[in-house]
Amino acid sequence: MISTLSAAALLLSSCAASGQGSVAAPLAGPTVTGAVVSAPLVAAPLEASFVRHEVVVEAAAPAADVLAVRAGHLHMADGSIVEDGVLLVRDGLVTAAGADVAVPDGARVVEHDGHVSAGLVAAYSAGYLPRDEANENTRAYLPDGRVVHGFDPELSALEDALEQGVTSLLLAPGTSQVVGGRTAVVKTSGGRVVTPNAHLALSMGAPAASTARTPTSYAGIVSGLDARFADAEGAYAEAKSGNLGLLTYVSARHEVDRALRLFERHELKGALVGPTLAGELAERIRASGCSVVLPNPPLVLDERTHDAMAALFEAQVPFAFWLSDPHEFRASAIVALRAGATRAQALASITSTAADIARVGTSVGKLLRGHDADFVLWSGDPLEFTTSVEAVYVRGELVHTAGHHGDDQ
Amino acid sequence: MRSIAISLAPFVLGAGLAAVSPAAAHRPASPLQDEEPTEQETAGTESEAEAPAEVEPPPLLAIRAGRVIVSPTKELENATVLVRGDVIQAVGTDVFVPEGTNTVEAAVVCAGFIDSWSALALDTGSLFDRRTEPSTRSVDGIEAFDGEHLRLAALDAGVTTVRAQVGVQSNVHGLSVALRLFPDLTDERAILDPDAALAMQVFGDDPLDRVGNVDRLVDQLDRGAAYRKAQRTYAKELAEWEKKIAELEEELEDDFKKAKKKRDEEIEEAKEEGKEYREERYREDRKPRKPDFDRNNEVLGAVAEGEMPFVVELHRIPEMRKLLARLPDHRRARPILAGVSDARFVAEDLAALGATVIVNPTTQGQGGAFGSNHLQLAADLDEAGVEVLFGSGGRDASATAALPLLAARAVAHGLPREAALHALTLGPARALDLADRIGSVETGKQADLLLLTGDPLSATTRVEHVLLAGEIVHSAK
Amino acid sequence: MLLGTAPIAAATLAAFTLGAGPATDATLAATTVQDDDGPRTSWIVTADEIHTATGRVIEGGFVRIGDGKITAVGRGKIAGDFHVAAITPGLVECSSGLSVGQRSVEQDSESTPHVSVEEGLDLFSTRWERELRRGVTTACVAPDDRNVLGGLPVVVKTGGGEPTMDDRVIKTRVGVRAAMGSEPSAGNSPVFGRAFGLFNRRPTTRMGVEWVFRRTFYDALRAQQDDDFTFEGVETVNQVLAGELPLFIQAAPRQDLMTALGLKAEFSIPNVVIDAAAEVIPEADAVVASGASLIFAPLEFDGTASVEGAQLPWNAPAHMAELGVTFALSARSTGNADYSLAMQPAHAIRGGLDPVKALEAVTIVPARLLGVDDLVGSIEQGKHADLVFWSGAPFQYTSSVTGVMVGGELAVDPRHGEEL
Amino acid sequence: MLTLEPTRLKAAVRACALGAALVAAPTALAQTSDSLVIEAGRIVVDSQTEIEDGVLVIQGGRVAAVGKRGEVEVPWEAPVLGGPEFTAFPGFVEAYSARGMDRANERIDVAPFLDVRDSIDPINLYFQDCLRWGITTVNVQQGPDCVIGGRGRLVKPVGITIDEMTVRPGYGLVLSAAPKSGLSRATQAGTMREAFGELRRYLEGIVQDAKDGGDYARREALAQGRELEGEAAKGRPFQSTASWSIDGLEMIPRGAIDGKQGPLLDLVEGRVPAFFHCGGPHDVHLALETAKQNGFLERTTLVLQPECWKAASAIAEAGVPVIHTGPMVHTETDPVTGEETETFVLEVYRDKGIDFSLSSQNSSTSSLWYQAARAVGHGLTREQAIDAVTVAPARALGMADHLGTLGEGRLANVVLLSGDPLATTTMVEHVIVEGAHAYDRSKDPRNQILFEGADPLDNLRSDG
Repeated sequence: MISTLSAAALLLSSCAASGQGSVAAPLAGPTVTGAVVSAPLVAAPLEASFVRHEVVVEAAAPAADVLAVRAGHLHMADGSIVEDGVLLVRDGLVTAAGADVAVPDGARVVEHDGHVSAGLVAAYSAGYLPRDEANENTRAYLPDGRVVHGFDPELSALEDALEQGVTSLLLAPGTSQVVGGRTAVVKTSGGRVVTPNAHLALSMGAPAASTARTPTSYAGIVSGLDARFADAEGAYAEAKSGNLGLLTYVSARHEVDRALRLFERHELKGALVGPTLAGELAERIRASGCSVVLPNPPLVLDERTHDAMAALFEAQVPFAFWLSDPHEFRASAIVALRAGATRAQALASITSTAADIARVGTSVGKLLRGHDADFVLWSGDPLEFTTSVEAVYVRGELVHTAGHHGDDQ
Repeated sequence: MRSIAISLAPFVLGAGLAAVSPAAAHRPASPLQDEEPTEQETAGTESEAEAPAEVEPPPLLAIRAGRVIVSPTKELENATVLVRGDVIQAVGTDVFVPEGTNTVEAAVVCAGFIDSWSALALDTGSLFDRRTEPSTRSVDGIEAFDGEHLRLAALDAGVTTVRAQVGVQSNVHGLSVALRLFPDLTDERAILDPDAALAMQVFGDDPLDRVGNVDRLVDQLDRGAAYRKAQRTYAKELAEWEKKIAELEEELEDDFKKAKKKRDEEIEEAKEEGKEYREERYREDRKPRKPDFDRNNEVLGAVAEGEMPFVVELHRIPEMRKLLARLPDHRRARPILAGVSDARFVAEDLAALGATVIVNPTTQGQGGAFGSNHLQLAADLDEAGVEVLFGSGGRDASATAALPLLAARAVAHGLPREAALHALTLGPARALDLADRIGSVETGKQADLLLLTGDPLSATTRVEHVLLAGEIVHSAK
Repeated sequence: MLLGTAPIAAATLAAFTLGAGPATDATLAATTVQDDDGPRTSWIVTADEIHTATGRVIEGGFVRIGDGKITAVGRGKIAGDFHVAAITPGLVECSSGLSVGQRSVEQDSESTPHVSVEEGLDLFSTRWERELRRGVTTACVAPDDRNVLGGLPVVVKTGGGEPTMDDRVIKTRVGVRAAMGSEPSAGNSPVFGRAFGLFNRRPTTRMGVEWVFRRTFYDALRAQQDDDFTFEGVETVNQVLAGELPLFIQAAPRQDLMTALGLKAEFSIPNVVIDAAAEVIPEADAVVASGASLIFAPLEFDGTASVEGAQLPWNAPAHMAELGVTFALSARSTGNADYSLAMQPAHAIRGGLDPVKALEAVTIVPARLLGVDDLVGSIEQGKHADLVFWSGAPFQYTSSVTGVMVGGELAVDPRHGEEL
Repeated sequence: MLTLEPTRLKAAVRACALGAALVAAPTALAQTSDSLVIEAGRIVVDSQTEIEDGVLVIQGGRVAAVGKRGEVEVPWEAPVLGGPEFTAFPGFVEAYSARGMDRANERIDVAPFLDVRDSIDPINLYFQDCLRWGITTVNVQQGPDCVIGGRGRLVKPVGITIDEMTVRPGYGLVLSAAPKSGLSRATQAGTMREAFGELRRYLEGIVQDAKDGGDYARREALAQGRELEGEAAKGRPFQSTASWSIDGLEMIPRGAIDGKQGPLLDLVEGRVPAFFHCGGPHDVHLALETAKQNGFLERTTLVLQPECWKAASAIAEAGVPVIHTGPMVHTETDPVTGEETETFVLEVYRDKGIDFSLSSQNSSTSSLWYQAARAVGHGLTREQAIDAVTVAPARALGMADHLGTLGEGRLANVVLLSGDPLATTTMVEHVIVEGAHAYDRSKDPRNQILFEGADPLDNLRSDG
């Protein structure tokens, strides 16, 4: 009873939070919650999101609606691991998680002696939009473009990601536009849009200086952005104020340096996507308050890349990995572990930290009361190569079980 | 194999003969083995050269481990591995270790990993040479002065031996070298076998081309077999001829006086009759002609006779079916199939044939009907009873270092851990005729060992030390 | 940037130029402080010859460095940190040949005089170390010659401090970069050519290049008359017309040289520097008359400049020196050690140039052309401690660079001859 | 002007080609007097010996006497060249060159039957440059783009026919351990190995046939009842330090050996020096191993690219001389950090006690004296540097008694320099080749174009 109510409160606040983005957005007539904004985009979530409200509002529900997962090892939001933990789910949301959580009578129970963690979250993705939908090549600046319009819930790549335990991912415009538009966070199952309006996406990398259109030079990119942020309006103002996130593609170190200088000039901060050797500038990045989303590293790092990564962990810069080949996604976190990240840091880089960087940390990526009940049953420690996905749940529903195992009672 | 090892005695770092002689020992003798006695002496003296060393026995090294993975299927708790010189002298839980023996501790000890399909330590030009032929030797393409960082990365990951292969863009790649990753590759101990296998591939965009290529490939084996046959026949005929001529000469010697007398008489007669003397023509059987030497048929012959295995890279069903159909022509040949992206469809046939396959357990494989994820492939084939080896694909030198981790990922897809370890150690060692020297932690084998901080397949395990021939050649930073 | 000079500098200078007694050696040695954080930037270096590029050569002297600056230069035997055969100032590369890639130039128009290359820099590139190793401590970086008027070059230090704009860029708005010849037109095609992309743009020929140049300057003149008329970069062009900004024009072959000089006269541009100069001897009179300065293309053994195949005989610098033309030598970004900036003076000397002039042509003269002669280009008190150490008399084939100091940091240690 | 721009180089070249014919050749021919006296303020006899205010007497194309003026008897009728302002220096020796030929490379993998005689081009600009740079002897060999190449030739850069230029014909055989175009290290090694395997099987074959023939004849004689007089050996037994040998080769007259295998047989019997190209340290190992196994290590000289320094210990062990080509400083980029390290190659060779020569085959196609000067710049001693362009190459060519110094009895190849041999401003003023005055800088049109900015077109006009 109490739990559900507070859950509702939490939920509403989180909706409000994600709603703010869309208020400023010139698109989408009805300025309501993030969930509803997603409605015109995808049919299914529409009533789903309403159902969600009703359920919450009419308070007490029979314990039959409760799903309880008994986990041998339960990975908590704070990074700790609880032995023989219990995860309680109701109405698609986490209502409780921890060691001494009582399982209500009549609740559906899933026994899993392996590990259970939050569903994996990708703070950046490539290849999860239909082909040619990522780059609006004819325009260098498209601040109000919304990548969510390119989101195709039926895309088979989403299914592949789901099978590897990825439940939420960020869709971003391609890197060949200086300003690509708004990023969105979507679920890999059910075509649900978590937010259509997470960041304003910039690219200060080489592809943005293309000879196909202007600008063709770094100088051109910078002067263009300087002009837009100097007396900022619309999306630029939002990004400056922090209502809207800022996600910037940079690759080489000089591009990172260039971005940080731009940020300094205009008091901006956000996620830097793509800088493999960012670690060599770890201190400056930490000082700037930016986070980093790294490309999937190779399984074996050369000495230099290894040291750069280690420096990043050392400096406590928030980091995540991008999602291209879903098989490499969890492997990236393991590589980070091998490169010296703590177990908590490593797992967070594909769950909670990733969610924060994607600006949906209040609804996904953590097994925390009021968060979406997206979680994965692992055959073993998710930070082992020998471990595999056994089952994936999204909003409390079993959406995938592995072929040769699969043990959902 | 001897004939090859000798007629193609390697130049590179002059290591060939020393390395090949032990390998030759357990291989069927070839009809040509006596061709160059001089060379055999050289091979002999090489081994004698080691003899004086035994006068003063080489130093002992004892490795005490919480766990010794003797072989993929056999493990010992709290055991000791005793190494004398370059050889494992004893392994067990109650090994006697003499006072003052050098001792190292390790959580886990296991045999060095083998990448049975690698591009490591080769010169790029040779790796992608399109003009290679059966007799082209990867040992000639070894690059000892460059790419050291990649070799160290491989040691760091526990890979101690690779089957390196040049010419990966030609139909017939040439001869593989079994190479131990000594940090200094000019060290002659590095070359375990300069003629470990013959490697080929079946490629082409059009399935018909590929099937045709399988035919061409097997035809080559036919040619090799025919070449060997011709040589045997020649040897036989020559012996007979020489015997016959020897007898002939004897009787000619005996009859000489008679013949001389006859000749003189005939000359007289001719004089009297005023005719000129015509001496009678002499006839004898022609000496059998020696078949022409062909360096490529030398190799193909050895393969057809099963003196060395041959590796065929192929990926699609039609060519696999075709190969399976034609292999029975060469019962003695020992095929190893590499790549085999779609092998799930023919898994049973492969199992029936007792074939060995090399799988490159990546997520970026050769594509094909089953997509590009080969992590699953290993598990499926193993389940069907096919012997699976792991290889890094033979194109990218940096891939070798990732192989052990990929093996672990294959386990995540259902491959039993024993099978995974087998595919990295004993499996390739046996398939490449190296099992007498490497592949497991057993008495008498070379001490190519890994000292690990934990389970070999765990992500957080570090390779603390790598031993090659009993020497610590690499240690984790 | 490193600031200020040790207060005692003046005093010590006075003291030691008067020839130091052994008594004061101690005090001097004592005052070489080592700042703990970061690399050491305070030294005393002694040498048999110090070529200061201020017209004097000190035989048997010392250079004292404090906090990355030169605090004293003098004659006399004193206890130093190390001794070398000869010292020259750090070399200054003033040709724009150091290409930083096509993304250094904004190609939305073939005339972008106002765009600075600053944001196009990659200070992390290993190329700077390479230049440093060969004695170049200061270099001009300009946009690639894809445009007729490419924009504003900057002056960077090749080492010292961190690879950041603050530490490495010592001057922006150095001048305006222009190019004659075939480079700006290369790859362009008529409008009906390539459908997509920027390359269906003018110019496609030498005459097109000249046309774009003249149009830009005429527009600038028109803007001066007509207040309603203006265009991007007009201020920059006006600064050039007013002589506040030098105009660097690349013009190697004879006809490009004449085109450039013609334009200088037509618009009476006060301050013009001919870059990659080569075929100047046949047009010597015109060069002298124009009052333009020159940056020679690298002297190469076959007498052919690497720029547009122009002929460049080794006596050209000597010839220009006789005629009193101001010139600098350059190596551009040649990878060939035989043509590096440290070797160019030797080639010019072989061509008959006076060694003193040769030294100045790779130090103080280019520093002046770039407007940074107050910071670098000679060994004088207060300037950056950018020094090149030589195994023998500098600019002889039989000697070479054994060490390099930039901003007081030993980039290449002459004591081991290896990088630190 | 516009239309002319692309052709300006050709123009210059044409002009000079003419210049060559006009300058170099005639003086060479004109020089008929049998003796010549050279006076110089300084005579550098070799890197150790110098004579102040010396004279050098040349007779019959060789140095008859050298010494201080007054201490040497000077033939009264001999013409005198030089003066106190000059420094006399031994003619520079180019230990190896693949230039001066119409096409330096042959496509056939193994072609020992070739001879550079057929491709040397006497009016090639390279020989002109040689004179301009004071190079008086050139070892012209086939280019490196082969497995086993043809015969080379020692020439002087003087004369308009090859015979005129020849110092020593059919000299040396080129092999390459560096992969030729289209081959890789692996296939190169295979082809190399097969070439010697083939030689060996060829020899075994003809010997076997001879034996069989002999046996047959004997049996025939027995059958016919006549005495057979034993045939005397017509040839020479196989004499080689190769790891393999051929019995009964004496049965074969050397003339009967075919044109492809003949030169190779000479090679393995050590009758012809081998110049072995190496592109990198690995090639060095292949080269040394090949030479060792086939018995011509003693006659082998390695022609090395910079990176070969990494195999210095192997070279030192084998004790073979080397000729360095390419830049003297080898730059290596770390594949991981991208950092560059530089190595002064010659220093490594010196410290390992390897006998090395310099060659002008260099990134900057510059002269030998320049190479020597730079070598000093990088840390060689003056003596070491001078030796590397005079006596060392002479040794490498087995011509130490004829070349490399101005000692008495040596070929009279003399360079008159305007100053110290290694000084930046020194020019080659006169060159005397085998006693003939072959070059005079004041009469060199190309020099004026390259270094004094004369207009090549004027030159063309003046030349006709």
